[in-house]
Amino acid sequence: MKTETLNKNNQGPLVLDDSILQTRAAFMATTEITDHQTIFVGIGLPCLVAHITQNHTTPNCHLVFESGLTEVVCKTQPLSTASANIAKTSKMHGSMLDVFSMLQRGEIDVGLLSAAQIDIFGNLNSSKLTTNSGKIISLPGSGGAHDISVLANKVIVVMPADPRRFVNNVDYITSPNNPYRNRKGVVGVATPDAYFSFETGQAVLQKIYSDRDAEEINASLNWDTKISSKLETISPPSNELFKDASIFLNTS
Amino acid sequence: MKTETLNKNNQGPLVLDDSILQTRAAFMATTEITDHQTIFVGIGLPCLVAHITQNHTTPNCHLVFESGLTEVVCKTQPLSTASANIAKTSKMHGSMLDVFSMLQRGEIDVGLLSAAQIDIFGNLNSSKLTTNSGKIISLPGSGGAHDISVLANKVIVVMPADPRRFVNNVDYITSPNNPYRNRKGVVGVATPDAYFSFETGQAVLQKIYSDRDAEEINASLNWDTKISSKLETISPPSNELFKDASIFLNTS
Amino acid sequence: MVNKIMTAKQAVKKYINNSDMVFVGGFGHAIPFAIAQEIVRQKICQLHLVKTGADIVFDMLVASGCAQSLTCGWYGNPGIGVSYIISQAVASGKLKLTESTNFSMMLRLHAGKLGIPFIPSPILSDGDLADSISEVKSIICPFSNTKIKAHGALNPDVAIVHAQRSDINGNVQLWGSIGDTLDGCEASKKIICSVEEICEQDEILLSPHLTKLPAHKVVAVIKQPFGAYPSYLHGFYQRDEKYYENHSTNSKDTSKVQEWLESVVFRHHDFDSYIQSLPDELIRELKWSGT
Amino acid sequence: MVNKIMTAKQAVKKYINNSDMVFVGGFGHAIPFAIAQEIVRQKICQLHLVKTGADIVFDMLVASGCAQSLTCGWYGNPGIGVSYIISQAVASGKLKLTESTNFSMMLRLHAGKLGIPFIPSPILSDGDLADSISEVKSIICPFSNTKIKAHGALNPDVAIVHAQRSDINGNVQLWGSIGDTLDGCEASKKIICSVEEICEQDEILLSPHLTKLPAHKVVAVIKQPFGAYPSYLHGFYQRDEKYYENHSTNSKDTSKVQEWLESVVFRHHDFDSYIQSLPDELIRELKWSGT
Repeated sequence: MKTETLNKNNQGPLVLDDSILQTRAAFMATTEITDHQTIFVGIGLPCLVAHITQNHTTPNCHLVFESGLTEVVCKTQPLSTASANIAKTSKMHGSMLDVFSMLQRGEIDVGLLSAAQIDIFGNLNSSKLTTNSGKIISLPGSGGAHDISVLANKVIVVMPADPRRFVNNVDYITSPNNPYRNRKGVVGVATPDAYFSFETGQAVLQKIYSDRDAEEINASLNWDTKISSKLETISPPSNELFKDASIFLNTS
Repeated sequence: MKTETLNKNNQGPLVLDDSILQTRAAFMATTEITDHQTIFVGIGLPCLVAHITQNHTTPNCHLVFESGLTEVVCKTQPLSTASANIAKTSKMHGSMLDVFSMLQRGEIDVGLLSAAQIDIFGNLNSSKLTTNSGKIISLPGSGGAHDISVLANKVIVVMPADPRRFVNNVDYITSPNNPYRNRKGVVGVATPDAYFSFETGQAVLQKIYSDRDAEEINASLNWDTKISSKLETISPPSNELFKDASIFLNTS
Repeated sequence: MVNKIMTAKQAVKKYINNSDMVFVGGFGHAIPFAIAQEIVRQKICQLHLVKTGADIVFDMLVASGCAQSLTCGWYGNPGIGVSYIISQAVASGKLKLTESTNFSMMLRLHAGKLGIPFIPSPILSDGDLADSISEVKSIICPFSNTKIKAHGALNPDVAIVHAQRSDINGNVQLWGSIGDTLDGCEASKKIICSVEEICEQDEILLSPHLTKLPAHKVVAVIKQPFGAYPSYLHGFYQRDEKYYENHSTNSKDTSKVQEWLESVVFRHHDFDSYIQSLPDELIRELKWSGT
Repeated sequence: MVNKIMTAKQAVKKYINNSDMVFVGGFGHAIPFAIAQEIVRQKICQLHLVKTGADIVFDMLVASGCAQSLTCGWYGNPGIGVSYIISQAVASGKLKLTESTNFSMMLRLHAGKLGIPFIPSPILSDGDLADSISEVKSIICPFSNTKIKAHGALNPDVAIVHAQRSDINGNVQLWGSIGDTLDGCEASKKIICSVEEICEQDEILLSPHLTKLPAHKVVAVIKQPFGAYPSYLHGFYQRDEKYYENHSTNSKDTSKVQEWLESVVFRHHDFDSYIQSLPDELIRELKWSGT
């Protein structure tokens, strides 16, 4: 793993517990979601995305968690896909089989994931990392990530802008960006700064917050990406949204 | 279909709505059931068998119906496998998939069926009859009969002693006596007079009520069967059991 | 939340097309008679009906000419006898019937629910039903290297179903005997549901274990009290046993079948009007008692 | 009705053998800690554990040496991080880990539930996990003539599970988040279940929609209040978040792991004694609130 570009541009590795950065990444992901879609929500940053869709951007989306909790109102942050807070605000207690079946039937419009590593082809690694010294660090594994990446109509990844996690080739392909039938697979990754699209087969900087510089951001992540000729500029979230997200993140 | 032996021996075709004959057939079937078994119950005479096991002979049997109703207390006669009376006395409202899965897993010790026709090999017909004049009479079809015959650990058939329905070869094999893996398939058929076993591959008169004559009964059914060298004599049910069964049959 | 409440008239017009494959919910319980009657009233045609065990609501869809084909494991009048209407329609060439078994149909709907092309099972390997169904094929199991049957998935265009209650958004709550209803609904591309009661979201949140249909695929919620009549609905009303018995007698006679359709469907502009035409005494008698 | 009530000690002794394949119920909810602790106390060994996502109860079964192998889609401390104990056991060769995905494990347990040799699914066709699991094989779909994966059935020897209540006969009622629990239990040859409360048959008859495990395969019912602690049980108690956090910190250090086992398992002759050792205040704090 190349680490030499760490802290280049002084934007540094983004710390996950920074609520502003998390909110910027999550809000960027919501720009890829339209109302009435059915969303399969992973744990971590994806929950914040889900919360923002429901409370701010696309209020009629259906939220599903791999535990089987369905039609969830994501008011507070869950620690796991089966946490009591989301069990209490779920309108349907289905089973894991029920929700993965929705996914396999092609009814999940958007899968929201995070990953330890992502590469320029949209492959995800949640299994193991190899350090510079060759040591292997075991991670908790796929969980539903592989399944979501193969079966969702499209997958949006949300990650902190840590260049160690954006690589040209992941150490291990847990979730290949090779979707089933006519599904779109991993279409992009949202960071606190930008959104990179994989729709042409290789990561392209597609959207950027208006307070960020595209060249800088594109260079900061340590992977070989280009800037789209149709780069879109996104206004950062409102103060109200930041405030609400911060309350959400403190509820866990 | 050979009908010339009808009414021979003056035992005549047994009428289904005769509660004494039904009870005799059902009680005969219960002699093949041991306590604590799990029973998949078809509609008609099988329900009376189930009732007698639970109230008289083997009180700890588990009753399952194809609608998904499980752990049923069969107090009154159901008209269908999903009737309100058994839904109200069921301890678990599973689905049809759940109970057929029990069957396929090999957890159903006994499948109780009836049929329009049975042959000397234990094949069952619930699909269509061909009359002497060649006319085809359509019946409602397999339902779960085919599935139960293939998947239950053993199947006991209960039928009125109508010789038109006991044939050397059925007109149509809805439920072949060719079970899955090491399951036993259709092991026998109970009538108001006797129990014929298929365990040697072809029907053998195995049990007879003490008030019936084996030679007569064996000849009365119009099929090529033998009398077992180990013929067992069964005492007819008690008056108390007849009375209870009659109440049960009148509840539908 | 999107409000999906509409009338049966609107729902059938908007969401059921000629030639659709239709899954009919309810298994001896909660049979969607109200929606089925509206299909008949609107003369939707060339439908392909799929079901495990087909109750007398299928007689109505066949007698009216709505159904062109039927694939099922059983057809008749539960606990009473055969379906004269379906037998005659098959004999006269008006209906294409594919006979199967209840479990094979269940597995094919379940494969549809799971979103996979087939489910393997040893059933339909032997007997006269085997090889008569083109969507049940032989394969070799890669674990045992022996033959097994692949039961091909069914994904109906639409499921029609009746249940106890729902919120306006289609979080449908159903209890009592389940049968094949949930798998059939989940296998279908969309669900049209009639219910006895519309309830508040809060009530759903208090009982999420009763919610059985995923709201994202429920396209229409129809408030239709007695919508499963003459079938029963757990906790609401009993089955009208006399209706089922009379049906068996009347449906033997072709001329009476048209009278039946006339009196229960065409004479009424909607299902409410039909229910209002029933004697008050009958409605009282059918009231649910017990658990 | 057969009375299946017994203690965890009796149930584990009677129904769990060395080398068994064990399905552990509970997915982020209703995790059977009491039964698992008894397995550790009795030093049952060479177990093969199977699960979709493995929570910290697996740390206990691995750290104690009970587990020889683990097949799962995920292992760690939900919402907190990695499992140091499992990673170290794998690195040192004490545990054979087969990594899969949650859905593949779910399908394999579901195939076990259905009683079929496999379920086809396109997952695990590509990526570095594909071809690493010998029970996931390539086949040709007879409908599309394209490749698909056959996910081989799992039929564990025994399932351990915790639920809200049961009658003495094993009609077990469970509600709240379900996860993989029901399929895993149905796939298993027998089920050992601990519950908060034993209830009357009549109560079960009033709520058959809550009964989730088929009594005929429940071999033991253990009355064990707080039996899912430190996990949560819907309607009864919350998760002990501090326990999960502390576990993550402590389990990094091998010496502290043995201390942990000593303090939560070996110091107590049974789970009641362990629960009694917890501060009253904690028990009060964890009391369920809301729906």
